[in-house]
Amino acid sequence: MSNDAPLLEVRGITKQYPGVRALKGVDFDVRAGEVHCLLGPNGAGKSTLIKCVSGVVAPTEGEILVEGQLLPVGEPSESMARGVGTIYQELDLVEDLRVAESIFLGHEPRRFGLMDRSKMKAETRALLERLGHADIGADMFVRSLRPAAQQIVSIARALSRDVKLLIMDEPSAILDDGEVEVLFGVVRRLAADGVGVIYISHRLDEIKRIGDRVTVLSDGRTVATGLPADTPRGELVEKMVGRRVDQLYPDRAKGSDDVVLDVRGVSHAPRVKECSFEVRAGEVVGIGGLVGAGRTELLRLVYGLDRPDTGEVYLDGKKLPSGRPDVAIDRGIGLAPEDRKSQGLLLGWSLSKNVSLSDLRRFTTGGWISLKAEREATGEKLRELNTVPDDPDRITRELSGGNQQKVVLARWLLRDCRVLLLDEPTRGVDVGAKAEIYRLIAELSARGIAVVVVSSEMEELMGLSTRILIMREGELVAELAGESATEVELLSHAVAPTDTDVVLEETR
Amino acid sequence: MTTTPAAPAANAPAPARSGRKFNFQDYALVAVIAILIIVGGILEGSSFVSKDNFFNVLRQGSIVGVLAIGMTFVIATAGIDLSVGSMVAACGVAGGLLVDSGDLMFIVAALAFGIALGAINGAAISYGKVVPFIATLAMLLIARGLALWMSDKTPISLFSLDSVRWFGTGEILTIPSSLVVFLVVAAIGWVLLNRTPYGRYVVAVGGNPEAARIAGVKVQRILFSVYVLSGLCAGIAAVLLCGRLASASPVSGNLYELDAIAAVVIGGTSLAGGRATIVGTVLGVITFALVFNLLTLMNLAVEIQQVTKGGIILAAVLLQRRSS
Amino acid sequence: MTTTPAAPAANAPAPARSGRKFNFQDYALVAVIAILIIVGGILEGSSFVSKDNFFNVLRQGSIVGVLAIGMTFVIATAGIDLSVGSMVAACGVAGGLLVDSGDLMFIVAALAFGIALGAINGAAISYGKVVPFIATLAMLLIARGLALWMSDKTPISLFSLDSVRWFGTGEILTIPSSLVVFLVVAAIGWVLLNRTPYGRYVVAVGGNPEAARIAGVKVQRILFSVYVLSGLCAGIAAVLLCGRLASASPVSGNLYELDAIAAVVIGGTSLAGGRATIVGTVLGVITFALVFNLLTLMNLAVEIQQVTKGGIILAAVLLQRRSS
Amino acid sequence: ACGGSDNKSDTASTPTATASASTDEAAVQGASDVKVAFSAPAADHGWLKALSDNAKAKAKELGIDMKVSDSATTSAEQADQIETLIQDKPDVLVVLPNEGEPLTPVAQKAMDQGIQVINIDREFSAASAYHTLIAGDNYGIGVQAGNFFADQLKCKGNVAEIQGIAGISVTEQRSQGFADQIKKRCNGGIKIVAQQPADFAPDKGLTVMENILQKNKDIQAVYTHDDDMGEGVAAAIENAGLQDKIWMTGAGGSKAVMNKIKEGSEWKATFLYNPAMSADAVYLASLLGQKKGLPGFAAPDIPSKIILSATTVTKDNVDQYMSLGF
Ligand SMILES: Nc1ncnc2c1ncn2[C@@H]1O[C@H](COP(=O)(O)OP(=O)(O)OP(=O)(O)O)[C@@H](O)[C@H]1O
Ligand SMILES: Nc1ncnc2c1ncn2[C@@H]1O[C@H](COP(=O)(O)OP(=O)(O)OP(=O)(O)O)[C@@H](O)[C@H]1O
Ligand SMILES: [Mg+2]
Ligand SMILES: [Mg+2]
Repeated sequence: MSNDAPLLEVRGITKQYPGVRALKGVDFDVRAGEVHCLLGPNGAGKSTLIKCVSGVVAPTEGEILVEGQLLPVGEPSESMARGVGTIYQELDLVEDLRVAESIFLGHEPRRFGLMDRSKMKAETRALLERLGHADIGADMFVRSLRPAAQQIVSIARALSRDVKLLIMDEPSAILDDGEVEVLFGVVRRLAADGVGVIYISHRLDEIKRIGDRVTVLSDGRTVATGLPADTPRGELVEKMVGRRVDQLYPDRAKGSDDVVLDVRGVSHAPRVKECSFEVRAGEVVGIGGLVGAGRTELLRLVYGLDRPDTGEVYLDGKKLPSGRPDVAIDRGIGLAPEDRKSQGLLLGWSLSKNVSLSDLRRFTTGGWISLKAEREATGEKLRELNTVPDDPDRITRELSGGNQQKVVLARWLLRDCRVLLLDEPTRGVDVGAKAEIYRLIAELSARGIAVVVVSSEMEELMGLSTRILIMREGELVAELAGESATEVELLSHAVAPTDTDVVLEETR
Repeated sequence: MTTTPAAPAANAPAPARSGRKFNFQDYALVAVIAILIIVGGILEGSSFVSKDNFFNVLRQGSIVGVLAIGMTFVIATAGIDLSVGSMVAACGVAGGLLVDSGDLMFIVAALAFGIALGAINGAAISYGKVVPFIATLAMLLIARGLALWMSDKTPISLFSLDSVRWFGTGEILTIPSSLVVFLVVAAIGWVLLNRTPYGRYVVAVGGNPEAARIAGVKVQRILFSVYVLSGLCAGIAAVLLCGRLASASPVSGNLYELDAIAAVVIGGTSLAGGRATIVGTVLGVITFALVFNLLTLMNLAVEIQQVTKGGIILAAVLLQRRSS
Repeated sequence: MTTTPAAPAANAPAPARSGRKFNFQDYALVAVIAILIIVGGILEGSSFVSKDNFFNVLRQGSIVGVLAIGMTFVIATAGIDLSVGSMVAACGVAGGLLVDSGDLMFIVAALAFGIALGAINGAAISYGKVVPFIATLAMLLIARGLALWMSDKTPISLFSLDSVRWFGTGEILTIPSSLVVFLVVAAIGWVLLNRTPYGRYVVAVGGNPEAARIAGVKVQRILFSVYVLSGLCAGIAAVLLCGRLASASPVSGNLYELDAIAAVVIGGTSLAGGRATIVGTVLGVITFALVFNLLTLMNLAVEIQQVTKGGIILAAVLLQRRSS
Repeated sequence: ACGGSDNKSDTASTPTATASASTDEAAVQGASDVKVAFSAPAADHGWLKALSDNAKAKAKELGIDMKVSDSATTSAEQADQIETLIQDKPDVLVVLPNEGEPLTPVAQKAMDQGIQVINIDREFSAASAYHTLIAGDNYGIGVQAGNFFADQLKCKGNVAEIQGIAGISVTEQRSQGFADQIKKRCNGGIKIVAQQPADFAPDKGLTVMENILQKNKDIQAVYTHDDDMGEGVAAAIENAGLQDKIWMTGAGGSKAVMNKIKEGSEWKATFLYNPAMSADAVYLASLLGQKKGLPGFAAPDIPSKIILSATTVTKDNVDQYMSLGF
């Protein structure tokens, strides 16, 4: 194959979902050896585009050529046979399988018709080591892995085949900086070997670190293509969102003096150890730390989803019973969980029903739900968040990832909460929407609501928080003022003292 | 229960957004029913297509129908209740033991026994965390054993219970009373499922129990409740059945669970939970009752009936697929 | 290769999760079986605890056991096969029609018929997209109807088929031959499920069909195949049963599906798919066979047996929960 | 309460003494030494329950410690139960098989091991599989019913037949006898316009009959295969208000049905199929175990077949049979 024929060529692709035209004639190409970044706001059609290439969905019109040859559409095994390897945005592993089995699902090494398990395990170990995760055991069940580790397994799976084209749909969303850096190392090496890479991310700073060219997609169309990777950030944002986003972060919340939430010595072995903190009305408290530090578990304990081994949680001075999220909600706490798909939403339900689930009583008179009132109220909240689409009758599954996140947030907007616990609220959310969510958080705190934000993006924590708590290996190890904290400072608390130098070195 | 004028009014907004409520599957079942009626009319003429026979079909369907309404709630939570057939027998016998205390006591006893057995199912499943299939399979055996034991294996005559017999054989404005009971149960079920927070919670628990819990739904309590509901429906079905038979037989109700589950599933409620439709269930019940009635009228040999019934079920479902 | 400091955190809870091959549930069932044997020994002494009786129990369990192995695959894909009981009868009768052609033809016909019926199930479910519950319920009726029709409603004597009868009553090195067949089927099932790509595909399809499809698994083909497998197992079970009874009866096999499903589920295979254990299924089969045998030996009245059996099932599962 | 067990050691030590006593007493006296096992399908139905109860009562009366298995719902289960029973090496095995054909091999196995088998009701397919058969006459019930219908209807009319479980011998024989007899007597004068199984279950009987009535308004009578199931059929007739137009018959001989026959209702007759045959079987077992013949019979051995006649019970003779009702 000559070098100038693109590795992948997508011509005039359209994709019509029932009621939605996700792609409206997209042209796109990837050359061998380049990393081509794909940007675009939530719902732009990025995932749809790459799913057409990987064979998961069949495009309505248009054609796809790999190495100049037409690719049969709608058949994942065909795409894989042609050297297309894909890491999907939503985790796509069978959780019931072991790590090695997941990685080799569909192309198991065989001996005498049986799986060659030792070969599978050896190759799995090699792959995981290459990704810096020799610690993930080949025999572990995928179900038992943290989301981040599952993502690593997904990546390993894509690499387990001989790929010519590697597609990565927001692989970094749930990885921490160190892991992302390792991943980039692998990607760079593959590109050097002539593999073409499509890289999708909402973290714009990653573009110049890894990308060669950039294509921006918006509303199912290419709005810019072939941009150099060092295009200034502001310009990219403007192309994506169609407007300038001057100020990502609103004014910092000040907070008041009255303590709303008081967490005292909460422990849950082995992930949370003796955590105590207070949150005041009108304050935004950020919780930072490395992936796996135990932040999610801490929020679950506060919310009453899990029962702590020791410790108590007080809301407005009154103790919350453990293990009773329903009581926590009644008393005014809301939680937007980290994994919206498995924990936040009923994907088969309409947006309206998802938003109203925690506050049905508001629409109920004499035991009877008023569907009209429900639809109106939920629609209003969805519009407030600029959800696309904002039709309350749409099925949640059909929304793009970022918009699904907004549906979860809308639920707690609908209910007047005293305390909001947000676990990675902007994961997978585009810049425009991020700005909206930040604005929203600021608004809520201005109304006197206490907000707790868990985030893996240090920048976000610094931009938003009144105070930042740092969690490390289950303990709250530091408290910093949001205004004055620096990234280096945050990181040095987040990693174990002995490793500090290494990390600071690596992340620069 | 008072019927407030608000009821029809609250219904009104539905048409505007009806696309989802009355879905393709329901339409398909309506088509299946229409085809059955046409074919039946051609083959059997007026002995099939007559008000009398339709009421007969619906009256017969009403017993399994009541069970199917309760089963819809159970299946909506991704559960299953295999014990309803046995519970019908046990409830009937439990009531029958009080035959000398009059009609009301019979009914109270039958319903209370159903609730009690359902509560055992519910407790084992929600608090004991036993898989519904196994818990209700155990109850299938236990309830049948109880029915045999309490009745000393002999049917109990309920000839003296006029009101109970009325439920089986009476009429309200020429409509068979058991059909009226079924329709009332179905209507309550519909309201409960589609218009009350409880119904939302039931479907939420079936769709994604973890998400439901995080949203504040008391998952265990909901799980418990649907089995109690199913037990209550078994009690109601027992009253209807005993009323028709004028006796409480410990061997009755055999395999009703399969009929009820089949009606629910063919109606479009997903066995995986999270999707439930009462209208579909009612249509499913009618479909099965019609098929059975038609085959009996045609007086086919039993083996041909079975093959035909199997074939019709398959065809009906394939037709549904096609149209959705 | 640089190991980032974050890495070690990823595997923190890992060790606890490893040795999961022989899991808690299996241990619990072993405990249940041990308890049953101890209780049985106390109550019934040597008529229960004897090599003879244990072989007897195992031989009795082997017919449902073979069905349960096939059912494990079906359930692993989140499906269900309600038709196995009827298929056993139909396969036996299909073989019985060839009784004059000798033992081999009987066996070939029985297995082939099982495969054919299973293929119809599989086609309806995988390509026709009919819910497994409904498709196999239809087959339950169809296969029973076929069995009655082909046999003209009369059992067919297989007295002349010595080899077939050997499968029911013979021995290999003092081990009952039907037990040997069961163990061989179980062993093949174990290898297939745990050591071949096919087995992984089955589990993957049950666990997350979309993810399996994305990985290039031919989901429909896998779905189709498990029902064929289940049909084949019904054919094998038919040979064992007919051998045991020296006749092919059109009414045999009734409700075997419930026994098989119960054994699979109590063994730890999840009805929601994605988790399957052949060892658990075998233990589940043995548990049920032991309970049945013990109750028979104790000579309790049928109603008390039913209540006791239900109670034991509940207790066994609750014990499993406790220990896991 | 029975003398047999008191004298146990006596009778065992002085066998000659018993020989001189009256044959009947002799049987009773030695009975407690005979090991009897009893197997029947699950007794969850009136007739089967009566059958099991009668056997147990007789065993108690004779002082026999009888092992009973009566919970099988399928032939294979029953075969398993019998296997279990014969591990105890009883002298005599009394079996009412769920189906004759499929249970023949186990019975044969018992015989081969020297265990005498008494076969109740449904006949094994090999004569070598039992020593004695004691049975009601299923075909005879059909024949008696055929005669009754022919007489009552004067060989003219439409009837419905509600059968038991399709595919088992009881059903097929009761059906065949009826069909053969009305053909023989009336040669087409009586038409069976509907013929459906209702699995011996009253609720199914009710539903099936309701449907049949929808189509066949011109039925004069219904022949049902069972009294319990017939109660459902009767309910359908009464619910439709047709009790004065349609009459029916049962089979078995339950007390409830006999009472209804006596009162005068849609029930006109039932055909005895006496569950006391199991008591007789146990009695025969006690004789067989002691290697004795039937008292009063010249033959030294128990006869190989005893077929009880299928008596027609009607209003006229119902009082006479009431005590046999179950
Ligand atoms: N299965 C589906 N059915 C209907 N509409 C869908 C479906 N999947 C996606 N869509 C719609 O297609 C459009 C594009 O979605 P897509 O997931 O490709 O967006 P995206 O660019 O990947 O967004 P994000 O950055 O949030 O991941 C959205 O409007 C979405 O609502
Ligand atoms: N080893 C594990 N096995 C299974 N689940 C885990 C494991 N570790 C963490 N989890 C779950 O994964 C989620 C995240 O873990 P945790 O709370 O420890 O980290 P975190 O600081 O919130 O990091 P993250 O950025 O990954 O959310 C939580 O839901 C937690 O319960
Ligand atoms: Mg996307
Ligand atoms: Mg987290």
